[in-house]
Amino acid sequence: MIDKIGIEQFMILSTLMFFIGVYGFLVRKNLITMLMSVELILNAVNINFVAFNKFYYPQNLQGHFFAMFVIAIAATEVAVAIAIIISLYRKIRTIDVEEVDEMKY
Amino acid sequence: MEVVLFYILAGMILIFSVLTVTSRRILRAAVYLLFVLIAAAGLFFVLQFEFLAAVQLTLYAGGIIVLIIFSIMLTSHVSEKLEAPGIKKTAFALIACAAGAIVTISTILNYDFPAYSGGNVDASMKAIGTSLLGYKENGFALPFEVISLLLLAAMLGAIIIAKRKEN
Amino acid sequence: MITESYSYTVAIPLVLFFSFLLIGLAGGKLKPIVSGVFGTFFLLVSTVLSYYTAYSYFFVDGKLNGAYQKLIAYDSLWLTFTDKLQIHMGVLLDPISVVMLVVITTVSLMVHIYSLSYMKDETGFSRYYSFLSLFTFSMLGLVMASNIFQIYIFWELVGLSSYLLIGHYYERPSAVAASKKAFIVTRFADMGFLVGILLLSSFTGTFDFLKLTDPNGSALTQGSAISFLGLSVMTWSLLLIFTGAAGKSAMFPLHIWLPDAMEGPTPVSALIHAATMVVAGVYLVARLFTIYVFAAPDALIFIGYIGTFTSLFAAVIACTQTDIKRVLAFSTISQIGLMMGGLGVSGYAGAEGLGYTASMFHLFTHAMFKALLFLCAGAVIHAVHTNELWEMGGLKKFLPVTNIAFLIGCLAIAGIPPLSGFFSKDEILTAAYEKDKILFYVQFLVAGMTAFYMFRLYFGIFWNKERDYHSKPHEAPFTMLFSLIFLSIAAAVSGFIPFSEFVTPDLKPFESHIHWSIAIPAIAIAVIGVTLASVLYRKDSDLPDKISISLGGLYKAAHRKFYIDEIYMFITKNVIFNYISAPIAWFDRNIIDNTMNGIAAITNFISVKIRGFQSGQLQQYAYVMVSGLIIIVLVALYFMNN
Amino acid sequence: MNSLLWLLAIPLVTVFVLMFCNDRRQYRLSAAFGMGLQLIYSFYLVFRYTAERSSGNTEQMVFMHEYRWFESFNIIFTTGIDAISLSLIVLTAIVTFTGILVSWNTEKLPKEFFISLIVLATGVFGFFMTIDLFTMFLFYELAVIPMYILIGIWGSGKKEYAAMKLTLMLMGASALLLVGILGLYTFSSPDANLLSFNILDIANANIPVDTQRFFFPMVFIGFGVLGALFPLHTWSPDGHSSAPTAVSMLHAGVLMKMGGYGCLRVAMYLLPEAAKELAWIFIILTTISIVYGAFGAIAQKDLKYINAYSSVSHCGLVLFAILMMNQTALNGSVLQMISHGLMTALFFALIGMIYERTHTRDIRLMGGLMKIMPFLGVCYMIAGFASLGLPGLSGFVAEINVFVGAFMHPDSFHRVATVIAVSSIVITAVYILRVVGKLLLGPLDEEHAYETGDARWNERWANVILIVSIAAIGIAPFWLSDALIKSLQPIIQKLQ
Amino acid sequence: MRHELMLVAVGVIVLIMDLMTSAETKHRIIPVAIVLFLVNTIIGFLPIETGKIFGGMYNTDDITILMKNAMNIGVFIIFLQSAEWLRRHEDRFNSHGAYFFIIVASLAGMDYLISSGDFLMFFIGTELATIPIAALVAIEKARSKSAEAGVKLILSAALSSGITLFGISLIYGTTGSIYFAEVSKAFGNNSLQILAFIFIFAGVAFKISIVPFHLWTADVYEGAPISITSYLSVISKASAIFILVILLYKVFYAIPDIRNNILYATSVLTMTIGNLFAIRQQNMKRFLAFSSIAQAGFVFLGIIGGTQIGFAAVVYFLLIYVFSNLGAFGVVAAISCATGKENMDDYNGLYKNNPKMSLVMMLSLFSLAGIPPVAGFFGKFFLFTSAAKEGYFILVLIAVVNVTISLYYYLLVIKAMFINEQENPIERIDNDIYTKLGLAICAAGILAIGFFGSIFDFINSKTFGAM
Repeated sequence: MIDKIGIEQFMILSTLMFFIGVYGFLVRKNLITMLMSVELILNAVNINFVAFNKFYYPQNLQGHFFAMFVIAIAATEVAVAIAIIISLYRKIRTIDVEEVDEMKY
Repeated sequence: MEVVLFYILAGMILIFSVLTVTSRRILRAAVYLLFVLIAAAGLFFVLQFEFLAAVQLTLYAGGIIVLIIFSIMLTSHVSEKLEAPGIKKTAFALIACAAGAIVTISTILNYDFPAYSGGNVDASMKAIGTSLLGYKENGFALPFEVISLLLLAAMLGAIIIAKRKEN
Repeated sequence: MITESYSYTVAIPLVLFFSFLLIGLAGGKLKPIVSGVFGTFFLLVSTVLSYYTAYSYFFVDGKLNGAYQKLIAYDSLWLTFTDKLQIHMGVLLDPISVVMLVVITTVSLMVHIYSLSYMKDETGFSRYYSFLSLFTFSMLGLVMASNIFQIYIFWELVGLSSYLLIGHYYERPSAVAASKKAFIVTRFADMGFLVGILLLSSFTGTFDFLKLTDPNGSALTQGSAISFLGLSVMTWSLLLIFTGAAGKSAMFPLHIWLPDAMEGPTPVSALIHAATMVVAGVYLVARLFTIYVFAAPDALIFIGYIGTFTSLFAAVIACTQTDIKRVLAFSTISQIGLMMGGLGVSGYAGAEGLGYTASMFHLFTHAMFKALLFLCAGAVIHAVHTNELWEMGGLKKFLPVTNIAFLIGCLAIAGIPPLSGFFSKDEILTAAYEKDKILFYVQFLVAGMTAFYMFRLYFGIFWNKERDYHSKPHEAPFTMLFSLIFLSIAAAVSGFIPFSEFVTPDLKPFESHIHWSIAIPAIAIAVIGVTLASVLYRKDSDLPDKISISLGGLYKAAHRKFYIDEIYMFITKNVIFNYISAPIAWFDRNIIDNTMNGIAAITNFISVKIRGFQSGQLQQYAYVMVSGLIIIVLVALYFMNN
Repeated sequence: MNSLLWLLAIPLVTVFVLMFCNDRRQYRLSAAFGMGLQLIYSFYLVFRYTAERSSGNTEQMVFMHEYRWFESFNIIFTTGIDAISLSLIVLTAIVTFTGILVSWNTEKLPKEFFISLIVLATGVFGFFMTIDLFTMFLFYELAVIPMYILIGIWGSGKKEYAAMKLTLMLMGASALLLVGILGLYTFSSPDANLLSFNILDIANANIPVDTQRFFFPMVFIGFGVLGALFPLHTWSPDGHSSAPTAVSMLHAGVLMKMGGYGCLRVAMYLLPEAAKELAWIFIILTTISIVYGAFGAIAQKDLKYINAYSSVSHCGLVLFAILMMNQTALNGSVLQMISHGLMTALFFALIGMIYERTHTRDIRLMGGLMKIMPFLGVCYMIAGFASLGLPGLSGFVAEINVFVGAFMHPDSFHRVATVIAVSSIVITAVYILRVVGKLLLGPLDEEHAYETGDARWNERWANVILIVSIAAIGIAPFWLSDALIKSLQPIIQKLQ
Repeated sequence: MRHELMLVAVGVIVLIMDLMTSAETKHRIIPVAIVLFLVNTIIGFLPIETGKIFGGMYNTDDITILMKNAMNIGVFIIFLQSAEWLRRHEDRFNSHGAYFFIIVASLAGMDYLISSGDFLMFFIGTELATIPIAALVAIEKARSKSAEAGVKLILSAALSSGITLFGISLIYGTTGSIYFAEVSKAFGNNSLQILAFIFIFAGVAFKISIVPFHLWTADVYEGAPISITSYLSVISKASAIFILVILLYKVFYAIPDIRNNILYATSVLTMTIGNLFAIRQQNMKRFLAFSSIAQAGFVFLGIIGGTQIGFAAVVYFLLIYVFSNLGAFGVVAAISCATGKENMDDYNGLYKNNPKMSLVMMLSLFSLAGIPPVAGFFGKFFLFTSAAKEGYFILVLIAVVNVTISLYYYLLVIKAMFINEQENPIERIDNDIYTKLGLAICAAGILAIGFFGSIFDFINSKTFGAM
């Protein structure tokens, strides 16, 4: 059943997802979309954890819990990030990442 | 059945991921992300981690996406189309990500993974509960407690930033 | 041989060092005349001791088995190089050093006395006396030195005192320049001296004169075998040492400093630049004579030729100079050249050593009559306040004593018997005649020229036309005259000293007598010279001018001292300053320094260039991060798989 | 307390006292008192040392004391002196004391000035009294850094540039040095647990020649830069000319000696095989240094620049002598260090005093100063004569030792180098007499408004102390030289 | 566990007090919080049992305790230095309690981080240490730079934790455990694990600001309030370095060559680039940011050999670094707080009116530059020595050359303070007692640590070496 799929498929999936997320982080101009890309990255990681847990180490739930905590932390991260983004938006009226470059060199 | 499901879900994840990072309408991107998250939850189901799938749906799909959408509402117009990123930037990012993906995937494929050895994972609520509050090996009481501290601190932080000036 | 009985001789120079310190440190607070008296007194002590030493050495106990001994009267370790190679400070007594003691103290005493009135009105009187003490101290230390390094040390010190005394009138730029020139030229020569010492000591392994000049010792044979550029190392080292001697003794082409040194006070010229310091070179060669004659006869021949050439060269120039002190200076150069020539033709044993004896003899007599001449010149200058020969004339009636004294000096130097110069010059000519005819003829010619230019001077000053003097010239005071008279007597009679009884290369006395076959022509040419001078200069006439015009370029060249000064000027000013020093300074400031600054600038430049990385763009940061990560992965995996 | 620690304690207490002083009178009195005490103490040490030696102590180092510091690295602060370091300590005490006298009338921030100066001196004392590389390096840097502040605040001219350049070049050199020291440490014992920074221990270790070859240039250049090794000397002219008087004195007089001392004690002593192999490179460089510095000095117009280039030349001679590796030359190098230290301090002191009165250092603008300030003029001439190696003054003793030692090498490479080096005595005479002639002699340049007045009492004392030291060595070098030779034996044995 | 619990207790007490005080009396929290934290710091020094709990998720040993105490001291100093700033900015954000709580919580996160025995605690600790701090970075609402810094920090931190997590997931997948002890057994020399290792390394390197993961540093440091900048540059960096050592030598020790080469290259890059950027900085905070990047490069010299003494040198260096950097930041903070001036030009002639602060600054900078006799010299020297002992002479050479470059820009500040003059130098600043105390502690630490060799020996006796 699930063993027909093979761990490689899961990993390729997660890897692709991971790098799609990274790509998004690198090119999206909007701070919030960058944040969304981060979520993609974290999800990719979660898939890995869960798949490994299922495939090789079913005797305990380490991967599962790891994924759970990652979700929780992702939530806090998003919360704080959004708070900061909004605070920034109030100051400079934009959330275009390319305009957030008051400090440089 | 699961194989088919997996491929469907995987396809969904990839397609919507790509859409998430390419869509020029920000709200749509958020919705695509939602689909990705739901598909991922589906994968968790396939892998028999029902609880995790539920957490994924509630926290991610329910919490985070809503948060993101709110913030989108606050900071941009719904109809607004994002500027397309510069070609140079896209190209460089693509090269880097493609290179990264190729390296990682080829490394993964070269790795001699053992055969599938899993049986059924005991991801029942009981098992999860015991583990979560266990303080021996494979118990997660400590991280569970620490993350509460994190949540509190982050919440406070978010509040003091987001709070408007009181004058 | 070490002896205790002469250990008091160490006091001869030290008294003067004490005098130098006393007058030098307390000088400002003493009355000038007190300093002068102090200085003279201390020198008198020294002189008495020297005379006593000479007496006991030559007549009481200097001789052993018919030969004079080299006595180490005093010895103390000064500096250790290695266990074997050490510098000692010692006193070596042998005939030449004892003779030199007498010469130096005598002339110096005369100069001290003379200066009491000559320098009376000058500022810096105390300074002058302290420097005179310093000079006499150094010179005595030089002649008494027991090893070559000690000579070098005092050699430098006499150079210093010469520098200080030439520059006595330090507010006169010409005096400053002259003193500087004297020091630097001799210093340049000393560099050769030093390298020579280093070379010599490096294979003989000693500085000690007793070891170096022992004819049976091992020092003479070492180094002769090793050759370098066709000459043995020994010859090289001795030639280098001779460079030092040539510098001090103003041999061609290192003579240029001496005429300029006449900027100093005249008594100083008499003491340092006529009687004592300038003959230090001769003394040095004489001191090392054994080693020259045995280990490097080539070098000795070279010395003979250089000396003789210099004597001719200087005599020619002397004929054309009009500054009376400069004439005397060139005459000094010429006479020292003769001494060197004498050494160059000398052999070692017995009567073959005539050249050596003659040279020392001439040194002795020359010291007397040249000091006399200078002091007379001083008296003249004192009277008329000028150095120019053609601004004087007819002084014989104003300065009768000086006139006589000067005449005695001139006769002595011209070699007219029975004055002292005749005897010593005769011996030099004889020695040359026996060894090398060319040298003889040149020296013979020089003898005539000497008579000519000296009497040109004499007649020019005391006869000739009387000039308009601002104030009536008057005879010098007694202290000055005393010195003149004393030295006149010495110049007149010192020729009768049987020098070969005392001073010989092998320390064994031999008989010498006048060689009339050479003496008569020599007297003749001297008389011709005197007559010629008398014809030309006794009365005011335009004949000299006509002659000089007819000689044309030659006269002009001689008058301008054959342009040697100009050549030196070119080398120092242009070559050293403009083509070496200034470029080095430029190179240092611009190339080397800018290289260092350049490193800093490059760092800064890179810093500016890479600032683009810190663009403020978050995504660029992330991009660097991700690509950095991927590069690290790639490199790591590549290395792992290879 | 160990007798050597007083050398650190006295300056530190002085600094401490200075912190609580509150007017200029107190500052300078306490500084002078402290450093005077240090001077007396250093002479007392000489006395103790002589007594120790004459009582038959033949150890390489006397007054050895060990203070365990960082056990884990086996870092032990070890004090100990031999005649070489002792004579340099005395030199430092003399120069520091006279430096304080010369700075008597410092107007600007006098407290800070004296404190920095004494801290600098402390570094130097520490450097000479330790025999472990760690502490040596520590004190080396401690001595270099106050320099920046001293030049920067109290300097003149392009002071900021000069201070920065000096500091960076010296610290850059210390970078090389540090690597060298760490290399020595690493190879000081085959057993990793017994590694040691102690010079005496390292001297007993057999460091492989390959390793030596790698580290010798680092150590030598590292110290050599401080000793003005061509072409890394350029910090010196700018630095010295911009520094205030006392600092120039200390820097040229003492700090540059740390370079020579380090080369001798560390580079040559601990890495002898490589030293023998690689000496030729540095002989060429130092020979260039000697002549180059001297020629460079001829073309200068600023008094301090002249003296700075002259220092390049003289310090080149120190390193040159060290590379000749025999007893006489090494003795000469130490003597030259002391001699140069004294006379260059004297020079800089005098230049400072003259500058104070004429407000210029350009020799073209001055003349005939002997007339109005005879005392200073005479002192300047004495310094000049010491510099050009006149017998009776210390320079001569040092130079002949160097030349005689160098000439003992029978091969023509060494001899040619030596002859070139000897030529510096003439060039030195040229520039010294040129300055003396222009500055002191000749007609008085009336146009320049000179502050009249000869040396004041403090200046007189400073000069007299230095001159007496110079003359003492010059007239009776035997005692010093003999003591040095004895102390040099271990180094020479390694170099045989 | 006591450290963490104490911290939580302190945080909670302060937070409750904050809730109970009215807006007018808010500032009274400041002394209370400081005293409470002082108590906590002191209690931290009391002897404590070491060992593992929570099935190996939490480890303590003497060296972690030492590190925690050092961080406590550091945070105590930061609190002292931020008191004035808090009081002055009372009107801007009315939440001192939150400020203290977040820092304390974050510190607890770091304590967990360095005590962690598995990747989950490692990850949570990292995030706990970072996410709330991002909020504090953005706290100064009056300055847009503050928010910008916050955005830059949290987004790049998110990316870096994503990367780390990906690495952790691969490690988990290939070794079957998230516990360090088991991972280390199963970790071997194969491509996928090395790839995973590098991903994790990148995440930690991001926290330490190792080139090329350093670019956020300067902007965040500049934008953040100074006390937070000091916190990030000192405490956060120190803990990350500490955990890096543990990861390298307790977990991933099976690949010495790759590890050392990576350390070598990143070390050289980090110190060089950090220095090159620091040369031209005008803003003091930015300047110190780049300087602290360069400092991190030096630390790798202690890590690279993997010896016990090397690790001891690292901890020793970090201890000194806490005092030195906080000394420098303290002065910058005091001046910025009183005058709002943060540029190097503004420091011209500082010594004239503020001699003591200038001296503290000078000591701190000398310590950072590694000039004797202040402590930084010893710290650097030992790092270099431990690298040299393992034969990394060229690396040491590069490092010391970089020290020279760094000296240049440190001297620029000293030049500004002591040598340069300007017409209106900064007026005399009357610091409050907290700032004075904070600076005094720093100065004392800088002066004293080097002289007591036993401190180093103590650290050395507690550290572990390569496996």
